[in-house]
Amino acid sequence: MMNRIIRRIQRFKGWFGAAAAFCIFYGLYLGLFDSPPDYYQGEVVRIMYVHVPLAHTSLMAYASLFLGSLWYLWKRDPLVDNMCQAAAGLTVIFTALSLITGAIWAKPTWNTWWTWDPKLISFAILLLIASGYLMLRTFVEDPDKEGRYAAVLAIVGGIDLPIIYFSAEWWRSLHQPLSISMRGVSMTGDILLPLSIMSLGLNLLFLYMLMVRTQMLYLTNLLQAKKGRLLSQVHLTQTSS
Amino acid sequence: MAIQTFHLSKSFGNYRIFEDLSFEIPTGECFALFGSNGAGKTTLLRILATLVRPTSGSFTVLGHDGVTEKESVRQVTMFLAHGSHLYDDLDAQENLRFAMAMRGQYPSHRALKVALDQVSLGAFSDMKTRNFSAGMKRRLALAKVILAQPQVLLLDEPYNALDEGGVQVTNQIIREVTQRAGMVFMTTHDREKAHLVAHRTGLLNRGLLTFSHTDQHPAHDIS
Amino acid sequence: MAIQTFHLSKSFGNYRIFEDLSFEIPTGECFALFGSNGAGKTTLLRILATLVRPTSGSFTVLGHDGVTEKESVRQVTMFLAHGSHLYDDLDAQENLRFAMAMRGQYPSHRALKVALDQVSLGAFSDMKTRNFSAGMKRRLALAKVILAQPQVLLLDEPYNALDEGGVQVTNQIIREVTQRAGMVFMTTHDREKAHLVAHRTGLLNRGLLTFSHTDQHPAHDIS
Amino acid sequence: MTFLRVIQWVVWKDLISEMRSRETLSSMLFFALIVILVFSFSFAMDQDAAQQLIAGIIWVSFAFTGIIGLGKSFSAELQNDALEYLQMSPTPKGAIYLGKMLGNLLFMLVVEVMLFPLFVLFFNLNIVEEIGLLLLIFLLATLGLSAVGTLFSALTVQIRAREVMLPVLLLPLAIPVMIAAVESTRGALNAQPLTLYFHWIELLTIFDVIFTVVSFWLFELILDS
Amino acid sequence: MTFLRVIQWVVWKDLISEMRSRETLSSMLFFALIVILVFSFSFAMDQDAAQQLIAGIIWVSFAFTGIIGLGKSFSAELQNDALEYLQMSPTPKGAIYLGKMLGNLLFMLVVEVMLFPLFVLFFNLNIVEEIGLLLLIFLLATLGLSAVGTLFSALTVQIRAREVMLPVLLLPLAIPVMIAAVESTRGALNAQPLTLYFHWIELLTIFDVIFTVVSFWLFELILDS
Ligand code: HEM
Ligand SMILES: Nc1ncnc2c1ncn2[C@@H]1O[C@H](COP(=O)(O)OP(=O)(O)OP(=O)(O)O)[C@@H](O)[C@H]1O
Ligand SMILES: Nc1ncnc2c1ncn2[C@@H]1O[C@H](COP(=O)(O)OP(=O)(O)OP(=O)(O)O)[C@@H](O)[C@H]1O
Ligand SMILES: [Mg+2]
Ligand SMILES: [Mg+2]
Repeated sequence: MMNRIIRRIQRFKGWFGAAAAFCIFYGLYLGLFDSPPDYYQGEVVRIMYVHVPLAHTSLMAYASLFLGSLWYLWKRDPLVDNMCQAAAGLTVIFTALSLITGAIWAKPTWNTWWTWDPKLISFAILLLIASGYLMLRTFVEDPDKEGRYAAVLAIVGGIDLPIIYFSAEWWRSLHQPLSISMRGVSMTGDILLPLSIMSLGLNLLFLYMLMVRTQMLYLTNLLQAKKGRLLSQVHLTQTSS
Repeated sequence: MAIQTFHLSKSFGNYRIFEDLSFEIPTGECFALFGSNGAGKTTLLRILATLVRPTSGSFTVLGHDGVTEKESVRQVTMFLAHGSHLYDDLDAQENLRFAMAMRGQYPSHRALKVALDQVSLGAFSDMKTRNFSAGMKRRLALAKVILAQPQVLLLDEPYNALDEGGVQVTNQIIREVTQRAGMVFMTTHDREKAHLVAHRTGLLNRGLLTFSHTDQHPAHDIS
Repeated sequence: MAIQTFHLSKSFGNYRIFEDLSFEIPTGECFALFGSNGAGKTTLLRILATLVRPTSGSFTVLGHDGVTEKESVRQVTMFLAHGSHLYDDLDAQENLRFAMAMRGQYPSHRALKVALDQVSLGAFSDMKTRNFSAGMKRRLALAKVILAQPQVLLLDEPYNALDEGGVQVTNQIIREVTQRAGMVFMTTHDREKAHLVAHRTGLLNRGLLTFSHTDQHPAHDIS
Repeated sequence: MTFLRVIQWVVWKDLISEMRSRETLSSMLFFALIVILVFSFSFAMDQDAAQQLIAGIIWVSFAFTGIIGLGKSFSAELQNDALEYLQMSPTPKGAIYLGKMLGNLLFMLVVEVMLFPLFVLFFNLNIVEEIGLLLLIFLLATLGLSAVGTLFSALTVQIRAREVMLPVLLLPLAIPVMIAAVESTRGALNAQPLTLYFHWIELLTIFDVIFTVVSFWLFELILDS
Repeated sequence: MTFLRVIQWVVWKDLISEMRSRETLSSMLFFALIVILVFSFSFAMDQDAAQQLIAGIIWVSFAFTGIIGLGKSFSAELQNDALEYLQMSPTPKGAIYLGKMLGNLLFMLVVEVMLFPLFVLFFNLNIVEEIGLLLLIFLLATLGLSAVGTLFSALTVQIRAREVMLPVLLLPLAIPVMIAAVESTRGALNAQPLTLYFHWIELLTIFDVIFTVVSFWLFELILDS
């Protein structure tokens, strides 16, 4: 059943791609050329139109990984497992990009590449968990166990992330050595519109990439199964001789 | 039927071991599976022991489904694999007691002693198993079977590393299981020894399983 | 003499395995050692392979002293133990090449192929050995003997896990070694298979070694 | 009840093995000793900073030491494929989890109690008044570590590179425990009023409950086929 | 010459295995990442102290990461009792030592070169002018670590509790190397004149020579019966 739904959605993935491209281009145009520079930060603020949507999309990516893992443990559908693997890869990419753009933004504004803000801590740990997930998958010998173990990790991580965020926030409110607030930008309409459009665009892009990548993993497995069957044939003739 | 399989197949990733195996083994029978190296015998046993999930197909053990009702299958099954499943820092007796406790059984001190004597390890019951020789570890595994009295016994190359006395003990245990309407499924390369106890033998070759009968007669009628 | 021992004894701590073993095995002979589980067969082999030092006594291999001239002994000896000595991340061919390089031999690509074909692993020469079955690993170890052509071959339960084809290959290798005036010393519990190739057999029992002859005739006269 | 008896037997087995080999405890202790030495070495020049960071140092040492113990916990099950036996036995897997977890908790607590005097000694801590409270904090935080840690020990033991994957997977997830443990330990060491850091103790309790339940539930999936 | 060829083959075998599994390098990198995060986290509040201690932090991270790699080096030889084969082969044991040692040196250097930029990033180091000198220091100190480390890796792999005994035995012995490495790295990072810390580099060289020769000689005893 699941397979059919996913296959049906797959057929429309071109639309997702097109919509994503449109939103991103339009959002970039609005953000980079149409919106005013920030009163305090000047033109640097424009990186926000990439940075914040990237951050939102990485949360979205991990959420799909989390839900997909629950789903996989329930149904044990290999296609869902492929989707989880795809989602994890994308989580790593989007999280890393949002951290990098953030760091680029932080250098001129805070005069440092990095600081221990709760949000940054949580995202750094998100990156660690997601890359740990991918690493785990490469280290499992037994293909039967790969999906299951990975799903267990994703679920524990998903439950832990909010707790990490809260504990980091409490911790920070306790110490506060650097009086830096993330809310250096006031959210007026000029900003909100391109920001939402970019967010929408990147989320659509994520969905599009998720579909492409899932399909790719699925087909690779299929292809290897074919190759494996040939190998088995050779093996069977060999051992019986 | 003690074991029934329905279109069982197994591949590792993309490497197909066997496909579409359907067979049944009645209670009271000892079945010996032969097959060349790498044929998939161990893999089949591990599936029946619920250690590995079949890629497709299903099987039942004494009527319990092997995928959905694992716990019931495990209750009646025992599998002696290549590894001896011993903890090196426990002594022989403690190892037995722990292994039985994990099956929900708590044998008396006397029962333990009897079982150890039966596999000629009585003198070693208080010795750590760390430095047991290959054959002594196998014998201790046999003692578990004596204590657990499983209804379905799976054996992977049981005669490996055993001397003549050990082989006799093994065959005696096998006969005892079949006589109380249990079932034994073993793989081995040693046709002579297997023919002494097996009622039927099978050959796993190119993913196909073919059967033949031996001179032995099943302890119980096939129902 | 290929192997001569003088009053060899071995204890672990204060646990005496055997004592005062003196025997000799001529070149051209295949000798099979039997003995019940825990008799000390593996321990004896490991001493002869220079892996374990005897508690007292000494031995020579082709005239080289086993304790003081280890390197010369190792040059002519090869020991197939229970472990297959394979690296799981190398493929079959690479494993062979590395193992040979460690003995100072560098076989050609063709020689490797011939050896792999001889143990029926030709189709697997590019496959990582990680998931080889028990018997496939044993076969690969046999391929090492084919390549290395050792003069003294020590085998610990060589028929374990091998199917009939594998047993034949093993026996063929053994015959080949004895025919070129080498010597084979094996332990096994499988008298039938051993009697097919062994010229003499021995029984290790309570630390004593007793010999008997078989129907086989040594390839070379005892010198 | 079978469930409780299985827990008992698993703990018994681990304790007996440990009593015979003294492998886990002695390695944990020795490792901890070295970590402490390295720390006290690198902070030798800066006593003030050390006082500041002592709670953090304590918990970093405890965490790394705990990981040593956790790693051994399931790699001991690999000898002679013993884990396979547990997998194919009709034992309730949750009971095995709880047994292993209690064993790990015990080992870690023993080591912590033995190490703490060393910290007092090496870093010139004032003798603590609120020792009972401190022990409670140790208990709660260690429970949290061993709850997730036992799950991941079982998971990583069946894959390659296991000695490394355990800390790699566990440490990021243990961050809330670490922060809460450090903050409440700091509070207790500095004899602050309890209300100032009580919420950290609450956080520890919540974490313990959530992750014991979640791990208990997920453990079955890891041992299963 | 056989001796050189054995070295070659041992290095070849370790490199091929690593290329296939990517186990050692990726675990070293990941572990180092976590160590760095823990450090930069615990020094977050105290940027000045961090700048002071950065050379020490770098070398503590490198040492622990190296120990991970060293541990794996010989535990890889335990699969299927492969070590037994090396022991009973007529291979010159010294060649095996040098091969393993070179492999370890390579892995450690690769990881160090990949990690150093992270330190620059996380601790806001000024871009270093004397990068060549720094690399030389890394090379010399790492050679020292891997010379003793390979010996102890072979020793501990054959005993129980090996993951722990390696750091326990190695770290105390490595203290001179660590001190010299830290001092000369500090000098290079702060762009001090070379004469101020040249004696540390000399010390490193002397250690390397002594340790390599001694370990080369002792290695045979460890592999032998
Ligand atoms: C190392 C540097 C930085 C990193 C790693 C980083 C990371 C992040 C992350 C992960 C988020 C996502 C939070 C969410 O979606 O709720 C975020 C949001 C945001 N960041 Fe950054 N950031 C950095 C620097 C900056 C700087 C310098 C500014 C501006 C002064 C900034 C402004 C914002 C804003 C306005 C948001 C929007 C969401 C909100 O705070 O509610 N960030 N950043
Ligand atoms: N390292 C050791 N320390 C102490 N005792 C040992 C050690 N190795 C072996 N033993 C003991 O030595 C005896 C002989 O062991 P060995 O492995 O040589 O027997 P074996 O004849 O090969 O038996 P099998 O046929 O079962 O393989 C056994 O009782 C064993 O417990
Ligand atoms: N986990 C695994 N991943 C991939 N392939 C595997 C795995 N386990 C086994 N195989 C492959 O499956 C095949 C069958 O293995 P199996 O161990 O079942 O053989 P077997 O019949 O028991 O052989 P033997 O008589 O040598 O013990 C082998 O070719 C092996 O390489
Ligand atoms: Mg098998
Ligand atoms: Mg033996």
